[in-house]
Formats: sequence, structure tokens, C-alpha cells
Amino acid sequence: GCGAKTSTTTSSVNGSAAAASATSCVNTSGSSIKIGFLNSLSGTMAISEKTVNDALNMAAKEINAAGGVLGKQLDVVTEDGASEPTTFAEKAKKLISSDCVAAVFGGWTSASRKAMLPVFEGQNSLLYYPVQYEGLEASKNIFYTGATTNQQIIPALDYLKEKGKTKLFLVGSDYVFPRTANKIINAYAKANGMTVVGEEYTPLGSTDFATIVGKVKSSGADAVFNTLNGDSNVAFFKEYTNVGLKAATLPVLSVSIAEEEVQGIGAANIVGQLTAWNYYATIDTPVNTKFVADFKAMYGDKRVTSDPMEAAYTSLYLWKNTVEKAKSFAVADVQKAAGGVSVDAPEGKVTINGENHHIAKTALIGEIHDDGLIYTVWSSGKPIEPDPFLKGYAWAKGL
Amino acid sequence: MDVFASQVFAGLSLGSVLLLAALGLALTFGQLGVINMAHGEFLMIGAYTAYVVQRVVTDAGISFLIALPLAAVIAGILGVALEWAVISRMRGRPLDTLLVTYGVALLLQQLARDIFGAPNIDVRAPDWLSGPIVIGGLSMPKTRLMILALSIGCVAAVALLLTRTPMGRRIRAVVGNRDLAECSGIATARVDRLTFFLGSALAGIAGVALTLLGSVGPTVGQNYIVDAFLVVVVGGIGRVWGAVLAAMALGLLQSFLQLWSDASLAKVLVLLAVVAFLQIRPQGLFTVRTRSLA
Amino acid sequence: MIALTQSSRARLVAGLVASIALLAAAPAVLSDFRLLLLAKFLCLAMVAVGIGLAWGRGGMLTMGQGVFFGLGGYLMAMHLKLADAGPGGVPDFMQLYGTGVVPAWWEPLRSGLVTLLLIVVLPAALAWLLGTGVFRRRVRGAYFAILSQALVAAFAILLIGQQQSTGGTNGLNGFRSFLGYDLTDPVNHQTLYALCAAVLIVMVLIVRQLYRSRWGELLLAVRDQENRVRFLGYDPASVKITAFVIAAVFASIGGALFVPVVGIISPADVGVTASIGFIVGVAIGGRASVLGPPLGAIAVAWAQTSLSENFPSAWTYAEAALFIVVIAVLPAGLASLPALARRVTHRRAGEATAYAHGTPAPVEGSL
Amino acid sequence: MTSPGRHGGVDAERLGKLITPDPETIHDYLEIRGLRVAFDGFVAVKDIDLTVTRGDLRFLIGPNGAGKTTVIDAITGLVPATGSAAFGRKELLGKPVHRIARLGVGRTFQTASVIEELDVLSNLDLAAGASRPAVSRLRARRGVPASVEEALEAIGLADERFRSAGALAHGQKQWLEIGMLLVQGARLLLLDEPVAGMSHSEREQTADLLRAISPHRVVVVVEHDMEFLRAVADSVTVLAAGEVLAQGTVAEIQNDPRVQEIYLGTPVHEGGR
Amino acid sequence: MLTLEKVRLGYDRTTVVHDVSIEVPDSGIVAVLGHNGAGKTTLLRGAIGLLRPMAGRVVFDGEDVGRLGPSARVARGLAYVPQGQQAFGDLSTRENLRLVAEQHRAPASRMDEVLDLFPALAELMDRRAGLLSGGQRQQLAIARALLTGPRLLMLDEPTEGIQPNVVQLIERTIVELAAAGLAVLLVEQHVGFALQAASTYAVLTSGRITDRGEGGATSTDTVRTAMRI
Ligand SMILES: Nc1ncnc2c1ncn2[C@@H]1O[C@H](COP(=O)(O)OP(=O)(O)OP(=O)(O)O)[C@@H](O)[C@H]1O
Ligand SMILES: Nc1ncnc2c1ncn2[C@@H]1O[C@H](COP(=O)(O)OP(=O)(O)OP(=O)(O)O)[C@@H](O)[C@H]1O
Ligand SMILES: NC(N)=O
Ligand SMILES: [Mg+2]
Ligand SMILES: [Mg+2]
Repeated sequence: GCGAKTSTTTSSVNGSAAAASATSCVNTSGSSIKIGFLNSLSGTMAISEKTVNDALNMAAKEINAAGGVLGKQLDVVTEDGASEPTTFAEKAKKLISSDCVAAVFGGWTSASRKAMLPVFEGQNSLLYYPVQYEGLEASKNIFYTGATTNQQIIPALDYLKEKGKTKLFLVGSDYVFPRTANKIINAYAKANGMTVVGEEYTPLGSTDFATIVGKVKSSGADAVFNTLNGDSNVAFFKEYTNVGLKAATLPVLSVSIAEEEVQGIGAANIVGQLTAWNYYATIDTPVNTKFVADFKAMYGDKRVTSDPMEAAYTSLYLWKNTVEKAKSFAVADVQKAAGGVSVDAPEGKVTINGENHHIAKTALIGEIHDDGLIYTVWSSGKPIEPDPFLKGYAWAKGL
Repeated sequence: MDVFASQVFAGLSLGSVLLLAALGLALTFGQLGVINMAHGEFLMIGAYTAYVVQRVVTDAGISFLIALPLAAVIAGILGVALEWAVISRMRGRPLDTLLVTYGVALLLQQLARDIFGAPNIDVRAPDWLSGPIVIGGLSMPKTRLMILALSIGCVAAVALLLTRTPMGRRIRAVVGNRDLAECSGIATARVDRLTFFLGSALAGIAGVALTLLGSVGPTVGQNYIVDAFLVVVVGGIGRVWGAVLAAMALGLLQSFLQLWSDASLAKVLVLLAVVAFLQIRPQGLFTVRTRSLA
Repeated sequence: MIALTQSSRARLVAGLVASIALLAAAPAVLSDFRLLLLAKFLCLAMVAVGIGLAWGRGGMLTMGQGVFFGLGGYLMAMHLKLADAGPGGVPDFMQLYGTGVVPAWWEPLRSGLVTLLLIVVLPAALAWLLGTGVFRRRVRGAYFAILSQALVAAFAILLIGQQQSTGGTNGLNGFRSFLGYDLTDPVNHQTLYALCAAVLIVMVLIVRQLYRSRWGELLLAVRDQENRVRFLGYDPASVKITAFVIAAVFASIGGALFVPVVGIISPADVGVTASIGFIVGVAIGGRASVLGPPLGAIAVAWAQTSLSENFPSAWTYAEAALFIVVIAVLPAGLASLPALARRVTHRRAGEATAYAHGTPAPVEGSL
Repeated sequence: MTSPGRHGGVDAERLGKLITPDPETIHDYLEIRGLRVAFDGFVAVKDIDLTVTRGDLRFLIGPNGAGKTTVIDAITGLVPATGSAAFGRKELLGKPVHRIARLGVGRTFQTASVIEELDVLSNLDLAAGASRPAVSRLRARRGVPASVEEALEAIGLADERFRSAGALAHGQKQWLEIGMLLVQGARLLLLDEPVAGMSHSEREQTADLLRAISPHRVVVVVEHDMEFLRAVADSVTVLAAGEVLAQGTVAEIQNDPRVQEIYLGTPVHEGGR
Repeated sequence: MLTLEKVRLGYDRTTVVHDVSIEVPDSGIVAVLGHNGAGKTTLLRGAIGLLRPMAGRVVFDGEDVGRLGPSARVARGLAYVPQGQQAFGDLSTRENLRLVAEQHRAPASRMDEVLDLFPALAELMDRRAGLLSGGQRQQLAIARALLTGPRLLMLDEPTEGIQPNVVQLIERTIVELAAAGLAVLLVEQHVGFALQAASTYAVLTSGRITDRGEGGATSTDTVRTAMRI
């Protein structure tokens, strides 16, 4: 358990040690400062990451309009991660050592993050990663502005438990996030008198769910916990409804389906199902109303905002505030100043945890309506402190 | 027993999907010796056709029925264009056509991305295809039954065409000996074009069918192309019945393996099974002998 | 016809010298980042050289080189992981997703020597096994291409599925040292680059000798008339297997060097798409020539990176278009341009028609 | 473009070492017992017995479809067969094609097949090389092996040596194939219609060639050209419907009414053939 | 009926037929003799359209067909039996014949006539042509050509590799067809029959016509000398 932590933190320590050799080339003399946006603009993940890139650009535009950061205009360098970990690593290297950006914002799949981590540690630069993920990680060079497990998955499980669900069926894409998430879910279930009656993985992008849905049907489960990512969700839910399964009788709780994905799946196939996030477009606060309005104004009425987009948008402001607090773009200074920096984000107030570089977020369970939007049905009420290594949970020992 | 039955159904329906996707290939690959890597993209085109039609004709039921023939025609025409523009100029270079059409595939994918956007879009299934038909505990989604029916229909059509009609004879003659066919008064160029039209049209139909199962995206074709090729190869190139058998075999194998293991491992095992099979029966299930050395 | 004429042999030597000179000059002019990028391209070029041999000369279109590239890459990556973890240590990702104990089949890779050995032996053995199965059974052309594709598909899915021991989609990364050298130190980057360049040059020279040899002619004969060659008393299978094994080993070595250079190897680098990607450069450069495949691979990889940096989507069009045009109208690749230019002079109107039996455009490049 | 017809063409004198008797060949003979070839149901060759010795140039004739080519296919391992076919006491049936070839069994094909991509020289060099040790193949070809040079002269393609074999005319290809047999060191030559498509003079030249080879090799020729047969054959075996119909000298066969009935017919004209 | 005017033919690098002119009258047999490699096949490939002439014209009763593909020329009444017993290997003998019959809407009667000409085929109707022996395939090839209902029949060494009595059959057939008013362009190596049957002959040497003359009368030997053999 703690082995994991020490190993990652040591690696990050070595990282900053090695960093001594990798001298930063960031140019802070001019009237503008370079930052990098690194999202998949091509490949399977483009579906989701393009929207994140849009949100980031909107934030940059706003900040520049408002006078920039420490009086410097943001000069954005955009790179395409092409949905391939290797490309993410390579482009990250380029942004840092060739474009000399002060910080990089982007990444979606945990695969891409894991690929970039050693680069940012080795080159001692900063990555702001905007997507919910499986936790068990903390690098001095990464700020995690999406949810970690105790801010999304565990509240979701609490919700199901509260609703009296005891038999879970786990469906996920075959990669690190779902597999790790499900490890945690299994541990939780054991500790909370739930049973996992089935656990199935399909390759990313696979579209044949006849067998799996068949298994779900005959498993006797009373809830499905869905960690599928991307296209597979569509095929899954179509199959699900076509064999006659209904949200009312056998609800599916998903943690990777946001407003954007709902459009792709088709509201009809998924109406009534549950999701767990920290943000919904339907959040009724002045900040969010403005955020949604501005976004539609900039990208068109049909467009919707989602959790990862909001987290990305917010991440840029978090960096801005940190830099201005540190009065410096230097990595070391930003790292030092980060603790306690907060932003009044569309999802509500978020604050950076200086210990693990995650941020406190409010957990929300939502229900999908036929208008394609998600409406909050349960809220943690207040921001939950990030606990990536689940130290606060006895049952999580030995994960 | 109940599980067994449902797995058999799952397997057959997966098989029918593979078959539908592979049938067009069996034709172009088998009859023209052209390995059309863009076949998957013709599926995609069919799928997007269904999407566009639905935007126009909002009623899912009607749009589906319109989309089927329309997709066939559109994909078919694009196929002909491809044949005329590139493939017809690459006689006797099967492996090169494989690569060229791969380039075409990339092109079409990017085109789709720029026209319809990277995000996948959804095509609503007709109401009369929603929900299952339940027979003795076994609930069979109507959509899958529809696909099963479609593939049976297409197979029958193709088989009849090839074996019973003059057109079929002509197609096979051109495969056998292009020059001789030309000298026997057969306009080989036209025959090729027609063959390719049929092959691509089948892909178009398959594409529409796929919208019943999953979402439509620029890379939807890629999810099927590898399996489709395996079906053709295992079946024995140019052998329609071989393709049918192969598709069903692969479908059943996949669904039953998946019962004992997980989807990923099942897929691996199926692929390895195919590799092994081809070493035992290099020319596939059904083969033709000729006396020619080559 | 394939026996290189004096002039074309001279051109080949010239080409070799020029390329080597360029490789030598690179470290002086390129930034650390760009140099590593070039080193990466060189690794891909190694795979290309092998494909040129197997496909260009042997007619075996292998769409599955990713398997061998991956074998070499993962073997090296596993070793580096263990090395970083230290004696008896457990790689970080295993503690995260796995049981926290190193699987038995990883253990041998703690030794650098064993690793280097396996990087050569394992792919060779696999290729030989596959080759014997496939070529003795006379699986040919499209069948082989698709079979090899199925194999690589299986390989990639397997890697993804075995997360606890292979890192799954993440693959393996975060290496700190290579054979004891700190991978973050630019000086070592130069050495690493030099190593890649040297290895590639050796591979090219090997292939050149093979092409000039009788074995090369035999391979060509097997490509065009496998069955006829049998009646001369040759066993075509063994010829093909040899070529295939060499290609596999080249790919594996390319993968092994790719890992320290790029710092990560993941299923996406060895999958179906990546494997076809290897072929693109070979086809564009000139499949059957000596320098065509490596130069083509480097050029394409370079264009991909630089163009996709500036206009991601336009690049896809460019690559696809180039690929189509070259293969359709220039089967011998860019390497054949000089020869072509010379021939154009004495070309007469309306020669070979669509029907003409004319011996199909020869795929022998002049370089 | 020069055609061999004009200068030289085949030159049997130039055969030289290619066919010098090598002691090993003394005991060479082809012995076929109960050879049977069936193609899913249809029996193309029915229990044939046939013995051919060195120096007895044997012609195999018979109606189209009698099974002549199939017999050769069976001997050379191209089609599976039952029974026995032995050369120099070594059983051939059941061995893979290339092993049979290495036992000194060579053949030509009814539709000439050479390696089109390679030039004439490389074709011959390749044929000559099967016996070379594998490692030696890793060296480039320097100069032309004597045997290959002789063959080039013998088959009259010396001037075509750098021509790609694919560009040769039908008849030239057949000579090239014979040349390949010679350099290959085949001791049993199975020639399937070697003069088909050759002009009168070329037939005569080919005849000389075969007559020169015959004393030192076991030769079986399948032909329909009676004039050529009369010119070359020592003995004749007639196949019909997969069975041996008759066997004997040229004269015997020509006067055999059954052979005339099913095969020879009655010539409508004199001259040409 | 068919006129080749100074046609030049060849392949990528080589010119094989140099400005050859040949006139085939509306009926009767024109024989083209020559060595192998002389360019006979190439000439016919040019006449049928498998090769486009580099120079010169191909005129089929009044129309310049030089730009047309083979199928178009066949549709106009040209027929061609290629060298080397070619057939559609994957189709049965019957299908080989039906294929052509359909293409040219041949009346059933014509099919019967053809089968009468080659009784051997009648027994092989259901065997795949790819499995037929050389001679069997050759008969099939001529049968196919006749089914197109041609006005001019081009034969490239039709008796090559055929058993003697069938050779006689084929030769007889050719003579009869010619007598029945079919124009025939016959490429042969075997001077004997060719000269006897031909109304006119031409000798092709290395792609050039080196001798022409009346058939029948001329003695084989004069031609042999003309062919320099
Ligand atoms: N692979 C096969 N399958 C079925 N039948 C075959 C096969 N190969 C040959 N045959 C048949 O076997 C018989 C013998 O054929 P073969 O070619 O040996 O005759 P041949 O004596 O060589 O005739 P020709 O003199 O015309 O060459 C023919 O009837 C042919 O149709
Ligand atoms: N595909 C080709 N490519 C290049 N040259 C060729 C090709 N085919 C034939 N030739 C050349 O053309 C010349 C004439 O060939 P052609 O086949 O017309 O001769 P032919 O008179 O028919 O000989 P045969 O009597 O043996 O059939 C040959 O000598 C050959 O060199
Ligand atoms: N972090 C994820 N969703 O991969
Ligand atoms: Mg024969
Ligand atoms: Mg000819």
C-alpha cells in the first residue's frame, strides 16, 4: 500500500533532483508568457479531448482579455496528443524543452498522464491534468484538477449503498482507470456488505456487448457500476435497453459519461441512468450560468459543458492565481505557493491541496434526463478534501 | 441451458455482423483479388448515410428503411469511383492495392472527421426494432434479429448472383483470365466496376445495420475491418459459403470463450485460433484447385 | 535486370556515404530534443530495413512487425524497469496495479546480458516458428499479410489485458537509466543517438550484401515464382523463413533501442495501426531498394512529427495522398525516380495498354 | 530484337562437360510400378507400370487428357499419387518437390515457365546453384560459371543472356528451361511437349540437343509431334485414358491399329509434320 | 475485311513488330508464318487490341478500330484464339461456353453445331476448365471463339500441343469454316497445312514481312527457304 506512495513520491523527488540538470528555458523577459495545451485532436479520444481544448482556449482568451498573468499575455502553443501515450510523452517533451512553456494543460486518459509524468518530473515542469482518475498517484510536477476516487467513486458507492443496492456488476474498458477503480470498488464492497456479482472488461472502442449484457441480466445484480470510456458506452447502452433492461429496475451508475458523451449515446438510450461527477451544466450558480453562456456564445448554442471541460477551464485559473501568489513563473515557486490557492469555479469553490496537488471538490450524483442534460440528485454539500491514496479509509489498506 | 442458448444466439448474431461486414470483401477480395482496406470506411459511409437520412426524415422507422438502399447506392458509387480512379490502374498488384486502399481509408476517416466532427454521433433505432423478442426465457433484441435477417438476405443474393446469373459467370470469368475474357467480348472494365459496386454497396448496407448496435464515428470501420478480413480468409477467398461458415464459427467461438474468460482474452484466443487454423488449412475452408503453377 | 548495373551501384555507394555523413553531422546542428527525435526515427528505420527485405525482396507483406518491435521494446523496457527498481526491487506500476510481486517470467530480465540475448533470440525464434508454420504450408500474399495482422492485433490486446504485468494501455515508461547511464543527461542522449545510427548503418550494409548475393536473387525468384523454384531443388520456405527472421530481429532491435530513446513503450506503439505505419515509409521510400526503406521511414516519420505539429488534420490528408500516389504510380518508391527520369527520355506513346501483358512495372529500385 | 532462328540457335556440339558421362549415372533408371493418380473421384492415371533406362530416349504419347502430364506431375511431386516411382533405387513418391529435384529429377512444363523477373543468365545461374552450400550463396555472383556459359551456347541464348526471361518468345523459354535442366545437373529429364510452338528448324535443333543428351541421361519426352518423335525417339509408350495402351519401337507403334484409331488418325496431308 | 496498315507493336522497351501491313479478305485463309520470337503472337495481340499499336492503323471493315479495346472489336465480329490453350479455369466447360453464348446472344443451334465439331467437349461439360488437359482446353478455346459468331477468326498456333487426330479435326474444321465464308487469319509454325489451306501467306521474320505469296500452289520448300530454315 504505502509502498506505492513512497515509490511514486521518491520518483518525483528524484525527478526534481534530476531536474537540476534539466535547466528550464522558460523566457519570462518578454511581454507574453508561453503555455502549452496538449490534448488529443485526433484518434479515438479526440471525441472528448477536443472539448477540453475548447474550454482551455476560452479560459486563455478571458485571462488575456483581463490583462493576462502578472501582466503578461498568454501565448498558447497547442499540440496534438493523437490519443497515443507515446505521442503525449513526445509532445510534452517538445512543449517543455523546445517551446519552453511555463506550464502544460491537458491529457485525458490515465494512460496519457502516466506517459507524461516522467517527462514532467525529468524536465521539472508543470502539468495541469483535468480529468477524474483512479488516484494512487501524486507528483510534485502534476496538478490534478479532476476528481480523485474519494471525490467521485466512493461517494457514488455511498449513494448506491444508501439506496440499498447490495449486488454490483462492474463493467469497464480494459485499461488502467477502470481496472484500478474496480479494485477500489471491490475493497469498498467487501467492507460495506456489498457483493460484486460480476466484473467485465472490454477493449477500448469495442462494440459487442451481447455477452456482457447477457451476463449482467443473469447475474442478479441490483446495480451496474460503469467505468467504460468512449464509444463503447453507446453500444453498451443500446444493447442494455434492447434486451429490455431499464434504469428503474437495474440502474447503471457511470463515472466517465458527461454531457458530451450523452449526446453521442443518444438520450433515449440512457435516460434515467446515473452519473457521478463534480460538475454538471445544470448547476444553478451565477458563475456557472455565465460559464455556460460564455461557452455557448463562443462555440455555438448546441455545445454543452461538462466536468472535464470545467476542470480544465478552472485549472488555467488555478495556475494563474498560483503564479500571481508566487509572483513568479518558476516551477519551484509555483509548487511552493500552490497550497491553499483557490478559485471560484463553475462547480463551486475549489482549493489546491499543497500536500498532494489535488483539489478539494464537491461530489455530485446526477440523473440523465431526455433533454441530454444531467441533473443533480445528491450532493456532498461541501468540497471533499482529496485523498488520492485513500489513507482515510481503513478498508483501502493494501491497495 | 438458458445461458447456453443465449450464448448461441449472441454468437450467431455476432457472426451475422461479421458476415455482413465481410460479405462485400468476399466479393471484391475473392472476385477481383483486391484487398480493399477502405472497406471499413465504406461501412462508415453507410452508417453516416443512415445518420444524415435521419436528420432529414426524423421518423427513425422510415429513415432506416430509406437508409438501407440509399447507403448501398452511395457506398457503391464511391466504390466505383475508387475502382476507376485507383484500383483499375493497379492490375495484378494485390498487395499494392491493399496499401493504396489503406491510404484511401485514412483519407476517408479524416474527411468524416472534418465533415461530421470527431465526436461519435448516434442514430436512433426504429421503434419497431426496440426491445427484445422473448422465447422461453431467451430474450433476443429485435435489432440483432434484424441484422441476422439482413445478412441472410445478402448472402443469398450474392450466392445466387455468382452461381446462377450471366453476370456472375462474367465476374468469375474475368477473375480467371482477364485478357481471355476481354477477347471473348466481355467488357472487363465494366465487370470490375460492377463487382466493386456490389461489394461496396454491401458495405453500405452493413454500415446502416451497424448503427443499430453502436455509435457512428470516423473510425467505426476500423473496429470491423480486421475481423472481416479474417472471415474472408478463413472462409477461403471468393467462397461465399466459406465466409458464412467462418463468420458464424468466429462469432460462436468469441461468445463462448468470453463466457469462460473475459472479452479481451477471448479476442486474443480467437485471433490465435485463426492463425493456427490458417496453418492447418492455408487456403481456408473452401478452396479451388487449378493446375497452374502459380 | 536486378543485377545492379555499375552506375546504379556507384549511386548506391554515393547514397550510403551521403546518408552516413548526414547522420554524423546531426548532433552538431540539432537541439537535444530534436536529436532524440531523430534517434527515434532511426529506430523506426531499422524496422523498415527489415520490411524492405521481407516484403520488397521476399514478397512477404508483413503487417505484423509490431509484434517483433514490441518484443524487443518490452523486453528492454522490462529490464530498465527492474534496473530502476534495483536488486530485488519491484517496479512501481506493479505495486500500483499488480500483486506487488514480480512475475517469475520477469526475473531473468534483471540481467542486462540475458535481456540483450533475448532481444535477438526471442523474435528470431517466434519468427522461425511462425515462418515454418506459415511458409511450409505455402501461405502466401494476402493470406500472410492478414494473418500477420491478426497476430499483431492479438499481441496488442494481450498487452492491454495483462495490466498487472505489462502496464496495460499505459505501457511501460518512467525509466531513469539505461545500462547505468542517466537518461535525463543530454550527453548520454548523444551517445544513445550514435548507437542508433551505428546499428542502423550496420543493418543497411548487411541488407546490401544480401541483395547483391546469389541468395538475394534466389529470394527474388521465390517472390515471383515460388513453385517453379521448387523444381530447381530449392526449398522456398527456408529462403523466406530466413528473410522473415532477419526482418524480425531488425524490428526487435529497433524496438529495444526505441525504449531508452523515447522513454516509453505502449501497446499503441506496436498495434495494428503502428504496424501498417511501418510499411508506409518503406513503400514511399522504395520497398526493394537498399536505402529506400530506411530513408522513406525517416522522411515519413519526420514529416509526420513536424507537419502534425503545425496542422494535425492536414497532415493526415498529406500522408494518405502521398502514400496513394506513390504506391499507385511509383511502385518502386521515390528511390526509383532517378531511374525513371532516365527512362522517360526514350518512352514512346501508347505502349503498354491497360491490357498489355508487359512485365509488371519492376519494383527494383535503382538505389 | 534478334531471334535465335537466325544465328546459331541450339548447338548440340557446345554441350561439352554438361553431359559428359559421370560414373554415377550408369545405374540410373526410372522405374514406375502401379502408379495411380486420382482427383476427387476421377482417376487420371490408372496403375501404370513404366521402366526407362539411360540411353533409351522414351517418348510418352497419347490423346489429350490421357494422363501424360499427370504422370510427370506425380513423379515430380506436384500431385499426390499412390504406387511407386523410383529413380536410381530411390523412391520419389511422397517426397516434397524440392527433395525430388535434388535427387536429380528435372522437368519442363507444357506451358513454359521460367523466372520472368530474372534475366536469362540469372535463371541458369539459379538452376546451377541448388547444390551450392548455403553460405556460398551469400557472396555476389562474379563471372559466369562454366556450366552456365556452355548451356547459354547450347541453347542458343548467348546473345539474350541479359534479357529478362519474361520477354523471351514461347520457344526460347522452352530452350531456356532445357538449359536450366542441364545446369541443374538433372539425371532424369522429363520434358512436357518441349517443341510445342517451335518452328521446323527449331524442332530439328532441339532434336539434335536431345539426341546428344540421351546417351548420358534418362530422358522422357511427352510430345504430339510425330515427325519430331520419328526423329528422336528410341522407344514409345502410348497412354490412353490413364492406362498404358501400347509400348514399343516407333515403327511398332505407328503401325498399331489401336494407336492409329484413338490417336494418330490418318494424315490428311504430307509435309509440315 | 481486316487491314493492318504499317502497324508497329512492342512492349515497354522493345519494338517487336516493325510497320507490318497485312490484308485479310472477306473470306479465305491468310496464313502468317514465322519462327518463334518472330512476332506472330504480338501481331495478333495488336489486331485484337490487347496491344495498342505504336504506329499504323488497324481497320476492320472500313472502321479504324485502333483505339477500341478487344471486347469492342469482338463485338464487331473479330474473334481470337490465343496461343497456349487458355480457358476460364474456375468455370466448368459448360459455363465457359454459356458465358460467351450469353454475351453474344448465340442461338442454341450454334451451341449444338459447336459441340458437334468437338464431341470430346460434350463429355467434359461439368469439369472445371482449369483441370482439363492442354488439348481439351484448346478445343474449348476454339469452340468459345466460334460461339461469338465471328466474321473473322484469328488463330494463334491452334494445333500446338494437340494430338494428331484432333489436329486433323481442327485443321479440317478451319478449312470448312473458311469454305463457309469465314475469314481466317492463321498463325502457324507448321508450314505444311498452313500453305495448303491458305489463299495467301506472309512470312514474318524478326517482326518484318520477308516474303508473301499465294497459298496452295507454292511448294513447302520455297517457303522454307523464304523463312531461311
Ligand atoms: N487437378 C485435377 N483435377 C481433376 N482432373 C484433372 C486434374 N488434373 C488433370 N485432370 C484430368 O486428368 C486427365 C489427364 O490430364 P493430363 O494433363 O495428364 O493429360 P495429358 O495427357 O497431359 O493431355 P495433353 O496431351 O493435352 O497435355 C485429363 O482428363 C484432365 O482433365
Ligand atoms: N510481355 C513481353 N514483354 C516484352 N517483350 C516481349 C513480351 N512478349 C514477347 N516479347 C518479345 O516479342 C518477341 C516476339 O514474341 P511473340 O510471342 O510475338 O513471338 P511469336 O512469333 O509468337 O513466337 P512463338 O512462335 O514462339 O509464339 C519475343 O521474342 C519477345 O522477345
Ligand atoms: N482518467 C481516466 N478517465 O482515464
Ligand atoms: Mg499434358
Ligand atoms: Mg506466339
